[in-house]
Amino acid sequence: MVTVQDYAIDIPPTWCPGCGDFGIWNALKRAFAEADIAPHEVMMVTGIGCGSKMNDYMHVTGLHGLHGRPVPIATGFKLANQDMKVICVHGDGDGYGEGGNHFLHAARRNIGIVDLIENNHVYGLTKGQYSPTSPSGFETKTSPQGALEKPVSPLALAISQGATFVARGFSMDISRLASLIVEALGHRGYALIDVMQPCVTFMRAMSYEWYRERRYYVEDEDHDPGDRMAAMERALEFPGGDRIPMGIIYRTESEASYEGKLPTLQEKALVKQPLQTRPLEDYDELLREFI
Amino acid sequence: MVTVQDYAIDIPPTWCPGCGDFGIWNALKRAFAEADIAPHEVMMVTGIGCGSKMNDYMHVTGLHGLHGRPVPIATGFKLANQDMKVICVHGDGDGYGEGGNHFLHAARRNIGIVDLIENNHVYGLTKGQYSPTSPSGFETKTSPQGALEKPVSPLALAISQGATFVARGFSMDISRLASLIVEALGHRGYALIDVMQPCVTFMRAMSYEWYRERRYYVEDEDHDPGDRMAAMERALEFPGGDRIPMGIIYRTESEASYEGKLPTLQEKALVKQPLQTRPLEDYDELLREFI
Amino acid sequence: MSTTDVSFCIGGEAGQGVQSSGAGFAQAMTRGGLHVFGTPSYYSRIRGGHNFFIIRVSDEPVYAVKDKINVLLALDDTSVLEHIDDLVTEGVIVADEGVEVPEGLVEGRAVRVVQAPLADIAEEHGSSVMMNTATLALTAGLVGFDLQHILSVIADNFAALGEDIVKANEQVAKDAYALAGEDFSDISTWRVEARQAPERLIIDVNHAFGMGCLMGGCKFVSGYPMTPASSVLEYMAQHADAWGMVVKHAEDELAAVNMCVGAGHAGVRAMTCTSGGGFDLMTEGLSLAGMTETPVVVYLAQRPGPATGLATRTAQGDLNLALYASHGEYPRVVLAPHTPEEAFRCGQRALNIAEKYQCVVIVLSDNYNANSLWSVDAGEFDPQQVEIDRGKMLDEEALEAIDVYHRYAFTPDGVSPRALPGSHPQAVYLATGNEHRENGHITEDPEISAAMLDKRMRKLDGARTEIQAPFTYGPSEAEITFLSWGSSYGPVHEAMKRCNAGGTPANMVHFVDLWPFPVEETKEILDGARELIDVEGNGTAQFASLLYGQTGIEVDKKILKYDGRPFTPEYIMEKIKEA
Amino acid sequence: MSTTDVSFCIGGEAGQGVQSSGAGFAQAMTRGGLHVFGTPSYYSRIRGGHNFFIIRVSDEPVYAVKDKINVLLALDDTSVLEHIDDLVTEGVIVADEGVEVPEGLVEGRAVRVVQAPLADIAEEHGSSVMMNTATLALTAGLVGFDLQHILSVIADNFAALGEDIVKANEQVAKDAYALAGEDFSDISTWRVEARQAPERLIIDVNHAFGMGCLMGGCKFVSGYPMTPASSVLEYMAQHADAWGMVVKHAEDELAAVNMCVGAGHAGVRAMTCTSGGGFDLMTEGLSLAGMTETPVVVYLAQRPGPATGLATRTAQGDLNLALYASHGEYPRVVLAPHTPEEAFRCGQRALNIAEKYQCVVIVLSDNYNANSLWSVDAGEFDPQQVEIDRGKMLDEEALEAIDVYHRYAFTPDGVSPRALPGSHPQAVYLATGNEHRENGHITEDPEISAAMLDKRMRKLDGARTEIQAPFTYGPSEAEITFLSWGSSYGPVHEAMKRCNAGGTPANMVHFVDLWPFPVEETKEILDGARELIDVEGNGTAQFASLLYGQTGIEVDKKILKYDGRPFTPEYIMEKIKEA
Ligand SMILES: Cc1ncc(C[n+]2csc(CCOP(=O)(O)OP(=O)(O)O)c2C)c(N)n1
Ligand SMILES: Cc1ncc(C[n+]2csc(CCOP(=O)(O)OP(=O)(O)O)c2C)c(N)n1
Ligand code: SF4
Ligand code: SF4
Ligand SMILES: [Mg+2]
Ligand SMILES: [Mg+2]
Repeated sequence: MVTVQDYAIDIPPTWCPGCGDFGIWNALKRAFAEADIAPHEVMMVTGIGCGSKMNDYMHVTGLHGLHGRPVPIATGFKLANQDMKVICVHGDGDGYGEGGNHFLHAARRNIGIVDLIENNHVYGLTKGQYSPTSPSGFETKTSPQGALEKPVSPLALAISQGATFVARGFSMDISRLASLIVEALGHRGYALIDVMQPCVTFMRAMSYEWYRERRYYVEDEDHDPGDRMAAMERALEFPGGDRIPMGIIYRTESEASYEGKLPTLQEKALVKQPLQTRPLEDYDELLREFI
Repeated sequence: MVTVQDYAIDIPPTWCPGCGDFGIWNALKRAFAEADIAPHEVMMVTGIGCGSKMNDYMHVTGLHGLHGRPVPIATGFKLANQDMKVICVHGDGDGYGEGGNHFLHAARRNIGIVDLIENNHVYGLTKGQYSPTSPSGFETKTSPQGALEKPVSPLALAISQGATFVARGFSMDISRLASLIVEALGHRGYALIDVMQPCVTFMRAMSYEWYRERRYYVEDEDHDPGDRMAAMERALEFPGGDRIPMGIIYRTESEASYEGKLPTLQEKALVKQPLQTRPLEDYDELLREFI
Repeated sequence: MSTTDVSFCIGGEAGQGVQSSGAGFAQAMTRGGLHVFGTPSYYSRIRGGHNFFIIRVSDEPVYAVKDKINVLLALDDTSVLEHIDDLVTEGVIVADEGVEVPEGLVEGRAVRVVQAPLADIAEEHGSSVMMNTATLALTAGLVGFDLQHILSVIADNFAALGEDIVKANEQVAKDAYALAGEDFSDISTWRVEARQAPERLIIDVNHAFGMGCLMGGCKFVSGYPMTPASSVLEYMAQHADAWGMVVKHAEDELAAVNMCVGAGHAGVRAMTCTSGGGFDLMTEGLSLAGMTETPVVVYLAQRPGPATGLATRTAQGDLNLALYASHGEYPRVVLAPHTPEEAFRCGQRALNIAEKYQCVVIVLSDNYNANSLWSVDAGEFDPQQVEIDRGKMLDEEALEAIDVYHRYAFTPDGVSPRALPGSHPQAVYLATGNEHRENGHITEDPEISAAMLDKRMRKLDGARTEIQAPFTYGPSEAEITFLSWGSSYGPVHEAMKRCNAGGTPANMVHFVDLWPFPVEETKEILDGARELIDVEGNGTAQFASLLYGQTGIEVDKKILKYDGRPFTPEYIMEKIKEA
Repeated sequence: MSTTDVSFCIGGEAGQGVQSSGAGFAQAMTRGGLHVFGTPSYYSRIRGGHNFFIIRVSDEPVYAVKDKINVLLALDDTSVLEHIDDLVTEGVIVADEGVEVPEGLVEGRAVRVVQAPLADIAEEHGSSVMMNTATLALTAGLVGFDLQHILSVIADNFAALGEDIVKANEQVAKDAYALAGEDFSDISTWRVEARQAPERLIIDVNHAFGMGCLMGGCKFVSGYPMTPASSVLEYMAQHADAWGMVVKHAEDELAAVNMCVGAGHAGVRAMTCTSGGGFDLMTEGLSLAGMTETPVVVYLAQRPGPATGLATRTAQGDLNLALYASHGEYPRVVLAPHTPEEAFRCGQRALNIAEKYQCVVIVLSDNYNANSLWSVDAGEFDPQQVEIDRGKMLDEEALEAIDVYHRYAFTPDGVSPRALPGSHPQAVYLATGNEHRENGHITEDPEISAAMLDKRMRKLDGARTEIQAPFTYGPSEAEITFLSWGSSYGPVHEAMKRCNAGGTPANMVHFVDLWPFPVEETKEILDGARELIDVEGNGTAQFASLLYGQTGIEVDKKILKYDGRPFTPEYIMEKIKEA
């Protein structure tokens, strides 16, 4: 049995005391333990940002990549080694700003990765500029008169593009978040988890209290996560409204994952296949094409 | 009065005979004439692709930019010269593939540009690879066993991100398309027009006939374009279903455009303001900050 | 000079099938035992615009086209107007009766016109689109080339379209071929007879590179279509399922390169392909490969820039880009194959070098290379010769034996043994684009940071041993020494031959391996050279700068070309004289 | 040497306010008439990790910090441990009583410890976060610096937080200052007295560049936050509304640079700012600016790469990137200001050059430059001196007068007069990233293509006239000539002074304008130089390669540093001796 301790490392996180990333950190470790996945069985791909340092603070197979690019990195990795669980962990600026195009295409691609967004509604590591999810009017160093754009609506975007697992969690609700992650790890295809994460330093308006007052779990309200239009309505509640739906907003298990559709990957992970797949004699076929 | 002839130039389009881009070409010129906008009053920003050559074949102020980047180019241009009408004209690969991130953010930004996508569901200029809007199963040189992803759902994406004008046209219905463009040019903020464009060379399955049989105009079916959820339902009909909704799917005029919110742009276009806005004496204020 | 050396030019509109006709004709000639070189010229559009394809055949190897052509296959009126001046004395124009060959134009020229009811023949057996077949077959007849090779190419290439189409084309070919003997015997001064020869491929550099990668164990390709690199992506896609590869046409180049990083990190051989603008977008991802020491191969097929430039034309303007792309400093290897067989080897070398030195390898090609067809002995593509060397890898046993695994352990050669993620509980480590410790975790320690840069750069010493000296051709003593790299090889080689034939001793030093630069070999080879003439397809002589920066050797003359068109031997000869 | 030359080091955890304390102290010293240079050292994290800020004050201009410090202001225990070795003989540690200063550590060192109830004083009047104020004030007292300047800085900098906070801080400062006289008089060997001096700014290169742009008529900025460039974007954003600018924090760097192209094309002066990885992403957009001849200014603030590297550290590793970025060939200008006043001028020069030559101008800076504070005479930032030159522009009248307007007309200097889109019915034209004719429309014609490249590159001849010769310092005859560029100026300048003081005649040739390279001036200046020592912050001596490539001049010695930390004079002196 894998335990949370298996993921321990003696590198203490450098997050601000009280940062929501601690909750996500704990939830991730719990989820891996719950799902009985060992550190060498999961690849955690992160971007650049406060929360993207997640894999530096864990004993886990990790790739800490570039700002905005964890999703394609994870996609390449998954296609090369489908036997591992692959999870992206990155911020809202990373995932919905710099990496927005990959998000949109991963959703419709249904590639088998979990995409966990630490959505603190701000750029933390670069010290407090507004992010794509910042509420309109949010005053920061790059928006001194307040952000002028409507925030990205990530769940609605994912659902609109045919994502098969769309969820939201809260960094404070650690065990519920851990369960969401376990569910996502078990999902076939792309699984988005948008995690509400308080940033105590640069986004004080959206405090723990603020979230706690607004969040509710859709499963407590008789929501059918298999109903796409109902899911869309829930998804559009936030940002915009005053209630934040949490839990599994949309889910279907009836679709194959992208990697599941590839003939080459039917039997074995790519990395476990020989470099030269076929006997040398066969290679003459390749020459024939040009003769 | 501006006429279609004002947009004429003696450079014949190099599109394949029968290409849907001819219809869009005509619709654009008609729309400019109908809207009484002269060639120096409109900036047409295009990307790279067959249809992106649009402004090479017109006497119009134009910027033929990079693959995937017309939207940010147009955004910069509009912010610098809001007195001109700014219209992006580019392909589905350009707008939803390479340029997907700009699309998503332009929609929520409500920047005052018209974004016309020549959606032929294929990469034309690079000779027939599948595009982000290609139907699943579409066999091309880069998808010999058929495209494996669900197509992008552009209208739904735009609506989900708070776009204020979302429409679809058909390159064959020239006058209806021209009217849509006129409406879009009159809209405050970002206006998406997804245009169904037959590519007779690389996307033979989606022929004129094919579209004609499937398209219908939402205004003929008592659709309320002010109703966002109703719009979302229409938007999700295609791709996916067998009917293609056309016309103005969603529209609201109650929101300010991005440029309309900027204090600097309240009185005059940026390009018409002096380079040094304030009297030289005032500049001492800037020094004071560091003393 | 050779006894047979005949150039054919097939001209027509975009959309008329110039490409497939040219390729088919080249293939037939190759099957007929001739040495063939063919190169197309396209507009960046799908229809209209004058396209043409030049095919030169000879009984000796040929590496370039000549400015002059012997036979013009004119599929449309424009072709006649565009190319009549290119014909040599006694040159032949072959065209359908419907093509206008203005009398005034032909008058006074030693040109022979063969017009026949080619469209009619095509329509009789099939449809007017088969006029190309008729034109090729008639031409074959005129030069006495064995019809059987034309027929065999028809049979193979049209097979996918069904037996009817094959039959119809065969019939068209036979009828048109027959006309030659009946109505136009002896009109052609040149004969191109089929002969016995070793089996040869007719192939371009893109496909040869792709095949090299495939045989070299490439398992993963992600790319985004871009002329002139698309055919590599397409070739790999078409072979993915049968040959155990995963090939992904991604949403953009940012995704493409980062997917490669992910796959390369997972432990499969990964490659991406693009052209200049797409490469720009990949540079940040490559820097990540550099920092995480992930093997990634990039095929960069050049075309004239900046921006979109001349999308379907050729250039050698991205050498500096390949050498200096990305922020920060990391080791890279740059190879620029000049022929299909070299490209085939480069595919394998690139994958080996990338894994052995855990680094980025850039293979520089260009539009000319990408589309030119060469006949190459099949023996050059021998699967038995393919060697795969993955460098220092730790397997389960090795991992069991060590105490703690450090992915980025300091080593004398800078190469830290790789254990693949997921392969073993010991192989749990972090790879990061931030500066890191030996165990992979982030550090800001100054000593470690500097030592890590040193370690990474040290790998270049090893990579240096993989580098080939420049290739030399021609006599060892010469008045003129040409310097070239990449695709200018062919035209320069021809120009060199002509110099020698014309009494000016000339030789040639051609660079395929460009970085790490073969400094000592180059100095040695160029020692004592008289006049150095640099020939490259850009406006700022990027190779000459590299040469000078690395060796202090200054070239005496630069022959540059940056009009989007490839070098020709004639152009080079002219520029030499201009001196 | 100067009579006053004292270095203070403020150390603490990330989040403890080391940055604001350091900046405030530097500001007070500047107001007190001293020459000041201050530089911080940060970890790439928001909390925790040891940060410190060194402030050197003198009665002569200072350009760098020294390795040794006189006074350590320790906000936490770690600071004592980290910096005690840096203290000179008789050095002073100032700390709250709660900070642990291990006896064993102090014993046997000529170090003086001043521990006072600073936290108590802070809490008495306000809260414990005001301990910083107390520490600064006590230090001021110890060195006899006039309290009034501390108080005035408090009044100004805390004003936004309300009068209560100002009052409380003032009270804290007064009490802490008083302690110095009461309990610790004469403990400090050094006195730093306030004096009369011309008014000076205390400013870093980022802000000075921003201010230069603002005064130089920059109207549009689009960027994406990235250390160490973010403060430029933020400065511009904060001044946008009051100064008639539009500043956009975009979704990514691809958007940022292309927005600049759009705005620049519309006719407003446009600038973007980023660091290495972001710049990589911008390179395709810059090639579009190059091809469409759109004026765009890019501020590239370097940090150690590749990939994320050391995000909050410094490097000069992106010179090659600035010189060779993007595919294809297009003219660009590269400037690397070394001081705030030069950066201020570069802001204006860059905007002028970009418009005059319708080209890309890259301003190279780095983390050290971005964060170091210099005291500079206010006269250096004189708004009256700002000149704006937009180059060849056609107004309505001019457009009326001509027949047809050709945006890309061939001209002897390569600069085609610009008519702004929308400005007139005549100004209807296409700009395209494809190769084009004089009227802007797409062409594939070989002659025009080559001529257009020539035309664009010809603009470099004009830009060349804008280029400053390298700056020279020190005696004209010297044994050692230092070569430096960009931010290494300060430490090299200090090292040069020390060489001269130590009896080794040394001078210095410092490059700000890097491309087009000032070839002749450099050759002339370096003619007869004895030993050339190149000092730069990267691993491959990129500037030395540029110098050699451009002039054939080889440096005799390279002092390189690539550990993320700036050069110090001591480091340079040591490396000289190592020879
Ligand atoms: C290409 C690139 N652009 C910009 C940056 C600078 N950068 C680092 S983190 C970050 C944003 C962080 O915001 P987010 O992703 O929301 O993560 P958080 O810090 O809030 O957890 C940025 C802009 C970068 N590293 N790379
Ligand atoms: C950065 C970059 N990547 C790739 C290309 C090559 N390219 C040119 S057009 C095109 C796709 C065209 O498809 P679409 O946008 O749908 O336009 P269409 O030709 O179908 O009208 C591509 C991939 C490019 N020019 N630049
Ligand atoms: S800045 Fe915000 S997100 Fe970053 S560590 Fe601190 S609290 Fe967390
Ligand atoms: S390839 Fe398709 S989109 Fe392009 S011109 Fe031809 S028909 Fe039109
Ligand atoms: Mg964030
Ligand atoms: Mg398309």
